[in-house]
Amino acid sequence: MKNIYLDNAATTRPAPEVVEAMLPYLGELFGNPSSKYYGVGQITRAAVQKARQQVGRLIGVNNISDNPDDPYEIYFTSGGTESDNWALKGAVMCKSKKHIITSAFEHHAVLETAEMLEKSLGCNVCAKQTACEVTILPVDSTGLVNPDDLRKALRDETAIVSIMHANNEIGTIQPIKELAAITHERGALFHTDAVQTVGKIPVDVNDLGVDLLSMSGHKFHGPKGIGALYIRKGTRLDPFLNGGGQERALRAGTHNVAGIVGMGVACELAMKNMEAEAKRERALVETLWQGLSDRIPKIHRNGHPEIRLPGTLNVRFEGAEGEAILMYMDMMGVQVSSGSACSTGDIKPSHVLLAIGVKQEEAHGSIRFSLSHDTTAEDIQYVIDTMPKQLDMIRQMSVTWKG
Amino acid sequence: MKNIYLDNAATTRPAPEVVEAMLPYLGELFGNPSSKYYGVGQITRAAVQKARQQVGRLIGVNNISDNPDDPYEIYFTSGGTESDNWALKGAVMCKSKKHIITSAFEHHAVLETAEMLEKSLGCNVCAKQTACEVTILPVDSTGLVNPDDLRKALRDETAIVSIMHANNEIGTIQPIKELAAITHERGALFHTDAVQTVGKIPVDVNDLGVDLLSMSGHKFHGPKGIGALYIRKGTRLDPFLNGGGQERALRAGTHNVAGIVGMGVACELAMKNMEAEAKRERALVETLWQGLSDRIPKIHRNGHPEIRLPGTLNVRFEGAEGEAILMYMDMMGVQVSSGSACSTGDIKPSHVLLAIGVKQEEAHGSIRFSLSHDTTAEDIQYVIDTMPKQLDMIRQMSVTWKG
Amino acid sequence: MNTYSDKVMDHFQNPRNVGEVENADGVGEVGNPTCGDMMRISIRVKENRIDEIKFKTLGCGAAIATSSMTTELAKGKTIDEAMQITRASVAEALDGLPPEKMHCSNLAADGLHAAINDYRKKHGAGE
Amino acid sequence: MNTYSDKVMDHFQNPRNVGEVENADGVGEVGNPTCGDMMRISIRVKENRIDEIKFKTLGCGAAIATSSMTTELAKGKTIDEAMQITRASVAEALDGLPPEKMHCSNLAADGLHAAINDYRKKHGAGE
Ligand SMILES: Cc1ncc(COP(=O)(O)O)c(C=O)c1O
Ligand SMILES: Cc1ncc(COP(=O)(O)O)c(C=O)c1O
Ligand code: FES
Ligand code: FES
Repeated sequence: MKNIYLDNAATTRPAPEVVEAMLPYLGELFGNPSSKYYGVGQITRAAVQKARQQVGRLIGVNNISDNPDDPYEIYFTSGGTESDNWALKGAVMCKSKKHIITSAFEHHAVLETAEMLEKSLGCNVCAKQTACEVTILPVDSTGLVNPDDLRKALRDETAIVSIMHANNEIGTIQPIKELAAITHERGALFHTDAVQTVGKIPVDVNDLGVDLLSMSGHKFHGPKGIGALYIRKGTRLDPFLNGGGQERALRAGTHNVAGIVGMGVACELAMKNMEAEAKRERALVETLWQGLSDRIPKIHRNGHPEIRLPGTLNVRFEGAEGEAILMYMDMMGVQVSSGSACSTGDIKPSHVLLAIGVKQEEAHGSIRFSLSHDTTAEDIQYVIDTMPKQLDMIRQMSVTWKG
Repeated sequence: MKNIYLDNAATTRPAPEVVEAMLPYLGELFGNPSSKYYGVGQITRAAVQKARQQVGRLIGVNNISDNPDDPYEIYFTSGGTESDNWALKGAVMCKSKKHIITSAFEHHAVLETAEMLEKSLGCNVCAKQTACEVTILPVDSTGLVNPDDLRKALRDETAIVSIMHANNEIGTIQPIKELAAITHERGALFHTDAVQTVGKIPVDVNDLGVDLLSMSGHKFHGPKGIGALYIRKGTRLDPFLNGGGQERALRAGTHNVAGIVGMGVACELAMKNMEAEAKRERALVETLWQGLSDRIPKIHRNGHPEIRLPGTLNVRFEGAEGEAILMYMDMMGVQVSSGSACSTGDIKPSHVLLAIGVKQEEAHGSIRFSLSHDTTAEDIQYVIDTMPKQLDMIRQMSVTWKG
Repeated sequence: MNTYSDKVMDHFQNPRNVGEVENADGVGEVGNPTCGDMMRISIRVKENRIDEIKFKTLGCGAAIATSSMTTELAKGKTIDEAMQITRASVAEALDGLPPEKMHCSNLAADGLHAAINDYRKKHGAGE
Repeated sequence: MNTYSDKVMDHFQNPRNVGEVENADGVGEVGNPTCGDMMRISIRVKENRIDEIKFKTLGCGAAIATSSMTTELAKGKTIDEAMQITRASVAEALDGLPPEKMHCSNLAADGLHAAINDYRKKHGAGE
């Protein structure tokens, strides 16, 4: 059977070069980087630092020294979720400013963290004194935050503004540079969740002007369970994991050496391939959209048609439900993702689609196609060829479809 | 050159079976376990759950279902440090009880977390209202906590007691069962850091009667960057990472599938080998101690001679400094660890050795030998043969050595 | 270790009794497109038995499978027997459903009952 | 990418001038065993030059290497020249030390100066 994976925004296949680079660190070179004073520890210490440089270079941090005791501005974490949690919690926990601004279309790792902090700052004993206030900025129908909304929402007590770089469901890219500049005028920190952009489009922390930036290895052909938080020098952020002093005592815990090395190589590969790859994926996405919209009536494209990730396409199909589409496509060997959060028990449609003004009943029928380096033109053609029939089947069954 | 690794308490070499089991999940089977409704996600969901069962079985949790949505009592984390942080922070953050009891010889992941909570509970704005009180129990000269001390320290406001199962430096094993029972009489939670015992000696959460238990894969031939927290059903613990709902929304973040699978296999191997291996290592440690103490004058064994980890030996050498010993042994191809925290910049001797009453000037001259499945009798003989000469060299140079 | 049982997958892949019974004796419509699931069951009754039954649904895989299974269970049964088909019995006939999907099996049984009630109302045999 | 430079490793592995000068003209002892490092430097002075110099140390790898290097730097120098040997010049001669180890290089230079001061005091040439 065909096996066409078009859910690369959920996770990607680690590149063979990545796995190969990891292997020695799962074998011979297993030493603990914290064991500085003997051989095998020194090798892994150096490997971690090399990966830090590779990660840094991908996001415009070029001056990381060879000294493994100097994480400089790249701190390794267990993934994008931890990076997001750290950025928000670390920015308000020990600070007197207790106002957070974020947007309606953030990833749950940001939204749920903000909500938790709004409830109690982790402490219901003195919730009144410590709870944060959270302002959620709206987005327009293409997914863009309006800089004026941010300007109005900022206060003297704003500790941090967190706006994601590109959205994981619809791919819209925010004007981060402008938003960060506005934020800094009012003295707040600016964080961006760049989990969907790092490795896919150029990301330069200095050009963007952000203080904090989250990334995750498995979104660009690195391994799962490894990520990083960029923390601009001078940013006051609380430690996230207390313990043995790793990562300059800000994020303790024995380093996931193999994961870190893998993420480093993934960064290097991304840097090399990015330009050509983005162009290729952008063309494939257009082919896919044209092919589908020519063959399937009443379908709509969600998100911004231009200011978006090259490899992500979100389509709404009238008269069909997302999970059903997903499962009928799976029967044909095509793996996509449904915008609906149906699976989580409460049958809520995607908060992202609602945020851009898609109606509840429409949001359920949306599908995300996300491409990667592994996606071929044949894959796309196969989807164009098979999807119309599958969708017709579903619509024939549908109560709401009025062919 | 010889390459004899006797620092297995710092980290171990992943077993070949572990690495082999991980590989498919770094390749073909890269699907995101949160993608429930298509093939490759279902496979990894099942793999995570299988590993959860393997981990559970090793610590006496035998009733974990096949349903991947049911973490039951085993929650995967990024390692022992995260598990420790979660246990303590999660137990006091949203609770009205704000007293923590721990011991003077815990790992930094517990001690530093307790210290952080004592300072501010992460919030200096209302530090007075929210800060925890922390009581540090002493240990005797063998490293044991006195249950009577715990009894006296417990209060109605005690939220959690955290006493490690076996110490990472000297190997002393605490009477956890008794300490947990005393704790429960007063209605507090009991946490144990079992990072050094899981996989090495029998650990049964029900027999021990603990509510929370930390473990870390890389300490028993699993990969680095993966661990787990056992949370007894019914225990009220705050979520640690907010986000996409993984691990029953208590610890969000895309699963580190390969790491989890590796840790599961490591648990299964440990279960199979534990009894014979513990016996073997205990004998090797005695051989090592006899061999060294017969050949090197004025050396002393730190910790409890009997109630201790089978594979850990901590020795104090008069008139010599730890890092120097470690480096001279490294020149001979032997990797051990120095009790002294010399490397961290502030030249503090090990808090563990001080806790058991070793004098400051003595604590600097201590070395930990820690064995594993990979250690052979020849390795031990080599150390016995080479160490006396190396030590003599150091002592000849030493100001304080009075041959 | 599948999220859905083989039975669910079978009914999902080959749904039985899709469509609308023409000039139906009873029609039940439950759910709400806003919530992402909606279902219509139409029946023809002959001699107090369900002679023909069809469904249309907008919903997830479980919604389709439970609709299909419900129509299979109901077909040929007397009205009274069909009223005995519960949410639980549909789920059971499908070898179980994931916990978060029990809601959908509810929907299908509800739709069947609604269709029967509609028939009874129209034909004076209401409760 | 080593924690210690090759020069440090060389002096650590082959420490020069280990021991005590017999009937020394000056002895300097600095540090404290409680802190884990302590050092004694003894010198013999001939015609205002350091003719013989030896060290004993209790301390880490850096402490041993800096002691060794300091004795090498001082040997043959006049008293006044030897007083010019600073903490920084020892570290430099070793191609640098990890930041957290600068403390040890301090110790060795301090020990040398203490020994010279001791000599001056005993021989009436004190500051
Ligand atoms: C935008 C965004 N932020 C955060 C995350 C979380 O990252 P991770 O899966 O590494 O925890 C994801 C992906 O799941 C994401 O798409
Ligand atoms: C007793 C103990 N607790 C916690 C840890 C931390 O675990 P990890 O290295 O997985 O963060 C360690 C080891 O470093 C340990 O020995
Ligand atoms: S129709 Fe959405 S959960 Fe079944
Ligand atoms: S003697 Fe301990 S740091 Fe040098």
